[in-house]
Amino acid sequence: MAIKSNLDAVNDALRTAMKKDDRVVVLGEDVGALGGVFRATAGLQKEFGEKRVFDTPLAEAGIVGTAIGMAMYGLKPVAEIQFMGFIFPALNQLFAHAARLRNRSRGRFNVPLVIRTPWGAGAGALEHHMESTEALLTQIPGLKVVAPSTPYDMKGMLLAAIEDPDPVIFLEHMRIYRAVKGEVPEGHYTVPLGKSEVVREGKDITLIGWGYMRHLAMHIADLLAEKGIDAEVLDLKTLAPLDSKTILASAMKTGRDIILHEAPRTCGLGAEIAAICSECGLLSLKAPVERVTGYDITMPLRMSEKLNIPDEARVLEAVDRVMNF
Amino acid sequence: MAIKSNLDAVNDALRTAMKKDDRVVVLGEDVGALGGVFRATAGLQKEFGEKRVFDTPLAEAGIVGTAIGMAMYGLKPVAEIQFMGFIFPALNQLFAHAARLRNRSRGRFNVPLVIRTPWGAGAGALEHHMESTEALLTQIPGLKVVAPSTPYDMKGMLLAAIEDPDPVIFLEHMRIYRAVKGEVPEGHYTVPLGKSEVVREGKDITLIGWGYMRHLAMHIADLLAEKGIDAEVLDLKTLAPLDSKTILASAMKTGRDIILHEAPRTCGLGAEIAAICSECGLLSLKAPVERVTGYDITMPLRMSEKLNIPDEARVLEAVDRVMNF
Amino acid sequence: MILGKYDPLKGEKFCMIDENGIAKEVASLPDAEKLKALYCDMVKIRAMDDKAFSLQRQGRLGTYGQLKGSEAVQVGAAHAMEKDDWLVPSYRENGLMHLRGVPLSSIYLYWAGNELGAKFPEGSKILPFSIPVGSQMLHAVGLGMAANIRGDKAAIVTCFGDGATSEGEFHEAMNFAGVFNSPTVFLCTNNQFAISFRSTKQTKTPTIAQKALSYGFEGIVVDGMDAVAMYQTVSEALAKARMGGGPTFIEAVTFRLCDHTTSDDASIYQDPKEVAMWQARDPVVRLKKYLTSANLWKQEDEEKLTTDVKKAIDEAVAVLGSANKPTPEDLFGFTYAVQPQLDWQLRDLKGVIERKSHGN
Amino acid sequence: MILGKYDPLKGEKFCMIDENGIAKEVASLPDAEKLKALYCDMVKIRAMDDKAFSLQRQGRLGTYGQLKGSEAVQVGAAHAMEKDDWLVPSYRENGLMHLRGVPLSSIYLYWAGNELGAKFPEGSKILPFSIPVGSQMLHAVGLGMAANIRGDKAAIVTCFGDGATSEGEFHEAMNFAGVFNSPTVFLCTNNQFAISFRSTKQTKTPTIAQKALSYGFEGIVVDGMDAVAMYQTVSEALAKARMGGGPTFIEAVTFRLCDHTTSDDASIYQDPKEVAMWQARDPVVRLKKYLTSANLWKQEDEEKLTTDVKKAIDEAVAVLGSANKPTPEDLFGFTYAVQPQLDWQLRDLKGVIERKSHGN
Ligand SMILES: Cc1ncc(C[n+]2csc(CCOP(=O)(O)OP(=O)(O)O)c2C)c(N)n1
Ligand SMILES: Cc1ncc(C[n+]2csc(CCOP(=O)(O)OP(=O)(O)O)c2C)c(N)n1
Ligand SMILES: [Mg+2]
Ligand SMILES: [Mg+2]
Repeated sequence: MAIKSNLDAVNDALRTAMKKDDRVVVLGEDVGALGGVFRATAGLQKEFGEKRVFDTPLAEAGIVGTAIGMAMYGLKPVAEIQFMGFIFPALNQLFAHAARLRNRSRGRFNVPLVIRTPWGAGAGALEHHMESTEALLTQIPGLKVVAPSTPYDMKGMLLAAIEDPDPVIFLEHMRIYRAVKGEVPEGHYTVPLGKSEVVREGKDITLIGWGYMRHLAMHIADLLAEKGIDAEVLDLKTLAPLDSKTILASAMKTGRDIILHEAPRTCGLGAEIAAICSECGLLSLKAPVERVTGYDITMPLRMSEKLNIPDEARVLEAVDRVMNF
Repeated sequence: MAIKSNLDAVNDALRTAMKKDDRVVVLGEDVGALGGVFRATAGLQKEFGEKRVFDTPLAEAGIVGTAIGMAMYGLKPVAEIQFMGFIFPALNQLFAHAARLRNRSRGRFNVPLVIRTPWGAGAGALEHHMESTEALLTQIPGLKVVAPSTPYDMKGMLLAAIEDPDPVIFLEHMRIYRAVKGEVPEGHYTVPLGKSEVVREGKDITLIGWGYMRHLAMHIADLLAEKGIDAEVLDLKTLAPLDSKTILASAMKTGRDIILHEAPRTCGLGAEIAAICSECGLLSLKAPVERVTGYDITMPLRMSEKLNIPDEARVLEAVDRVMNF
Repeated sequence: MILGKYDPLKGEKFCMIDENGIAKEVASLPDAEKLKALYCDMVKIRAMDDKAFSLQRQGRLGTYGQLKGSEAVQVGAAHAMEKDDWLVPSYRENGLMHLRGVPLSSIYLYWAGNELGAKFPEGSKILPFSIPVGSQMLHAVGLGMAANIRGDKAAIVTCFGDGATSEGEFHEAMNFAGVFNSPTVFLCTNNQFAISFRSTKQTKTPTIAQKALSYGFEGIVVDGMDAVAMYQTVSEALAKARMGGGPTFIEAVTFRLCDHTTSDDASIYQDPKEVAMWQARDPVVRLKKYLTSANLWKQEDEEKLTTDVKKAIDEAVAVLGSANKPTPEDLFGFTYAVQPQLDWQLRDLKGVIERKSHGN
Repeated sequence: MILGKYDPLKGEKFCMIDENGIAKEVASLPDAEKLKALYCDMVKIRAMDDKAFSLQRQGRLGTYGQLKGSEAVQVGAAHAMEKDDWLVPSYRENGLMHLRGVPLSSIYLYWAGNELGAKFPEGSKILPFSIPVGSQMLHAVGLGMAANIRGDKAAIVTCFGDGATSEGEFHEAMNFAGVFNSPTVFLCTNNQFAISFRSTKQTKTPTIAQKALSYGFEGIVVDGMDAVAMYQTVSEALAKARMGGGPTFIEAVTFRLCDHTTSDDASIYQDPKEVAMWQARDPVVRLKKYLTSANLWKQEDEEKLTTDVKKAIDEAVAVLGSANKPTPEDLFGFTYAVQPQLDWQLRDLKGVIERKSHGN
């Protein structure tokens, strides 16, 4: 199997989907000749032509709103929002329409739309280029939100998202676009949406993460192993709808849970996961569910952004607290 | 003291603020001659003139964006978004600017802006006219979100919001606009933002609500009293920043907590409250924190909307579960 | 050719039959059958609209937004559209939606707040109407872009009001339509009010149609109380769209001869003299005047029409009366195609309902 | 009077000194001091911009967006503005912001990702620049509305690019400006690219300036590589604004003579022949040609200028080198005026940092 970066896995998935199904079209700012600011769509316009891969005017509501129309027509648009921090102008279209047209039309229409967008901090970018606002989206019924963290999942879940009959927000963590590589099968395969995955088994404590945080969790688990602590790592993968079953199974097995995320703490997705764990697993909990998250502040600029992102030190201190509760 | 409805309390607060401070201006769709679709701004244009009370074109980003500019100029704009379901086009302005300009300018500018908007279900209105999307806003650092539920608080907190140097989203629950009346002092007074309030003391169980849900909680507490259960009721009042101290004090005192909200369950504000309670009060909890909320579906139309809102039956069943855990 | 002939910058407006029922160029009128059909449909949608109003007053519908004053716009567009054309309406297009195939009973059910009314006939190219103002036009443009991508002939009518043109999404829709040559007819009913706000204050330009110049395509002002002018203009714009000529913007100037919705009280902000002036231009009366004067319409025609319309409405009201309430499954079933994670919530709701019905 | 004289619909463009450095009407030129000042400031901001680029390449700044090609727009606007005028910039206006009073060192610090660079001098009427494209113009319009409400004389310049005109918020800002007669100068730098996307594809109209007609106020196309034309146009628009004449839209046509930002590689999508053509119109070279030919500028002037500019830049770089890093308090302190609920999070961060620094 070929070793690919997350970025190449995205590109591979798009190419595979476009070859398989001529209803798949790719649109967004700079996705055509330039191949996207990260080159995620590189080469696609050349291969599939300007009708199926095209640049749009600079207007996020326009991108998402017209893509909704295309999806209702029967196409399978894959729209790129250049950075997650710029999804806000499109929220009305997502909330009021993409998420609701199936319901509003009693199933007569559906919106098989994928919105890809780079997210997350740590790449030293400008203000608004390192946001993690996934919990704004996960509370909107009718939307699916996924955030794979390995090239294998990136490709398989993007293919699954494109085949999904409902709107899917597909989050690609910038910090691991090129930094993380892994095996990616040739051709078509899918990794199901809606499932989280235990990517490392352990019995003492569960670390839950997504995107870059999954990798941090794996790193922490290695460190803990040296100290004799056997950590389980759960890669959330799908953020909405939540795979409560898998989350709970792991939480109740170890009785000690730490959720890692970059978004601000308050009302982040960690709150929902913590709430579920204590609701359904109260008696199995050996310690309070900990959340190690971004602080409730505006994401700092490049020089200080890492102060705001959970890191080894902060997670290890949380592990200490949980293990010694 | 005069007995007023919530709606009249809002009107009173606006009039009081405008008399006291000529920097206060009121803008929004139909707030002028019509006095707002609910008449919350009735009479203000006549009294204070078209310069200080004015209709805007139909554009929510325009309303909030220009109000941000006015606030930076030194005015104190109070902008109305006609219904909470229509705040989405303005989210970019709220997230990217209102919430951040103090930080981005290192305190050189601030945004003393109030956004008033009717919210909540139960009034039998159209689609999009009964949304409760407060948790979309409470996770944005830099915004304050308040949701008073009595005329006394409505007036006092609106006056406090207008005097606050930072942007405040002021939620006015539609179902209790006219249905709830109470004593309202003449003239100027404020009720501080940032504080929740125990509005009924009890020792067996805590019911946490805001807006209409506070009143449901009080009703449930009465029913429980007949059964010999002594319920405490916490009116959250300020949704962001959360008054964790008051929440925790009550939660740990009774050890049994039920949070009521109309918004969808997943990633609703209830998740954060539940997470806080189990994080800091795990050992005091006598039962899992329960959330009785809207379901994770699109708000149904008028005929069925009440099926989706927590009601007496659902809350009483939750009380049973918690008391018999 | 109508498009291109009336310059909004010069204040020109297209009209075929004036407010006194006098035709400007009889030779350019559609045939008698078409004229009569336009008239009959206006009568019908006005009656169904009036009925909706009284149903609301009886508490059988929720808030309802009447269309009175816009009959000519809606009937003109309905007759201009061909079978395969798409319709992307706002909440005000109940008449147009019905004429395009949505049963009257569905319309009543929907406004009664019953989800079952939202189920339009399978295969009909009518999107559910949009309540967030200004947001639906992007879907119309996207439908057209999709047709262009697939090489299909297509045309789309999207409807909205004067107020909607202030929303950012209107701008984005217009701009995308121009850039991608989307076969979309932007049909703006300028009824001169956005709730209480006058269209003359909504923007600083004297017409809305001239905004099309900012997007590189044609805009035209039409007398929106003249069903014939509306029919002809929309027909031409649709023909142009189907032939690859791209988008057109039509500003239909009418007047809202009713409250904004049944929750509104227009007497607070409408000037009775102005209302009277516009009532005198009533689109239904106007066409009837012409038909009568041209000897195309007789008392017995009117009687038959009244009976037919009444029958259709009575049937719809009967359906409304006997309709089922939505079940919990109806509320949960369309959030996603499949969503097992919601199952427990559905069970919860059903459990509560059942226990309630057993009185415990 | 420049405004109103050049009709964008007819493809007219205002220019005073052409690309060969030849003045069209010498009599209408500003005085020699002003011409020299315009030139000197263009040299200065180009040098500071080049320095920022090389600092980025050395890893001392983060991603940086150069302004090369837009010197004339920024210098022209800076000189047109009076002390009390407001500036509402985008990320590309580093030159203009500096000329309006933001220290060079602050600009470097900001782009280095140090919050301390965001602290502009107290009292300066310059908003922090906006990164979300198209969103800041509403603030400018709001400032002007506030001034109107208070009865203050005021004028605001807001800057943005060709791409920004596609955003819905641009539309809303333009519409509000027209409706409320906001004293706002919309200064659009059409550098012909939004990252890789050509301005000719951004919209279907041949000019951007003509969009102003949709909002009921004047729009004009100006040669954006001609500092004199820019200075004169912005001056006139500001004077009109201060006198209650309301908004003006200025499209300054230039060409991006650099990558979009240091993260971009324009060679993928720019045509070298076209780039060369536009390089020949370089705004700095052009004005120097005129000054030299008019005997207003000598070799020794150039030498002194070079020395002065170098000194200013070196000083700013020194500040960059010796600046403090933001503290946790800097990160937490400006979320709200007062926010006790954040205290524990600040303590948490400080604790982590301290324990790290003690190696445990
Ligand atoms: C985005 C949004 N904002 C506000 C509203 C509330 N609202 C409903 S209808 C209306 C006025 C619409 O005016 P116009 O576009 O002229 O259409 P009309 O009702 O006259 O047909 C308003 C403000 C809404 N539905 N959507
Ligand atoms: C709302 C938003 N969408 C996307 C981006 C990403 N982005 C940054 S600059 C840019 C192009 C802007 O083009 P233009 O307005 O012409 O300004 P220029 O960069 O040419 O000065 C884009 C797409 C952004 N910053 N904001
Ligand atoms: Mg209208
Ligand atoms: Mg540009």
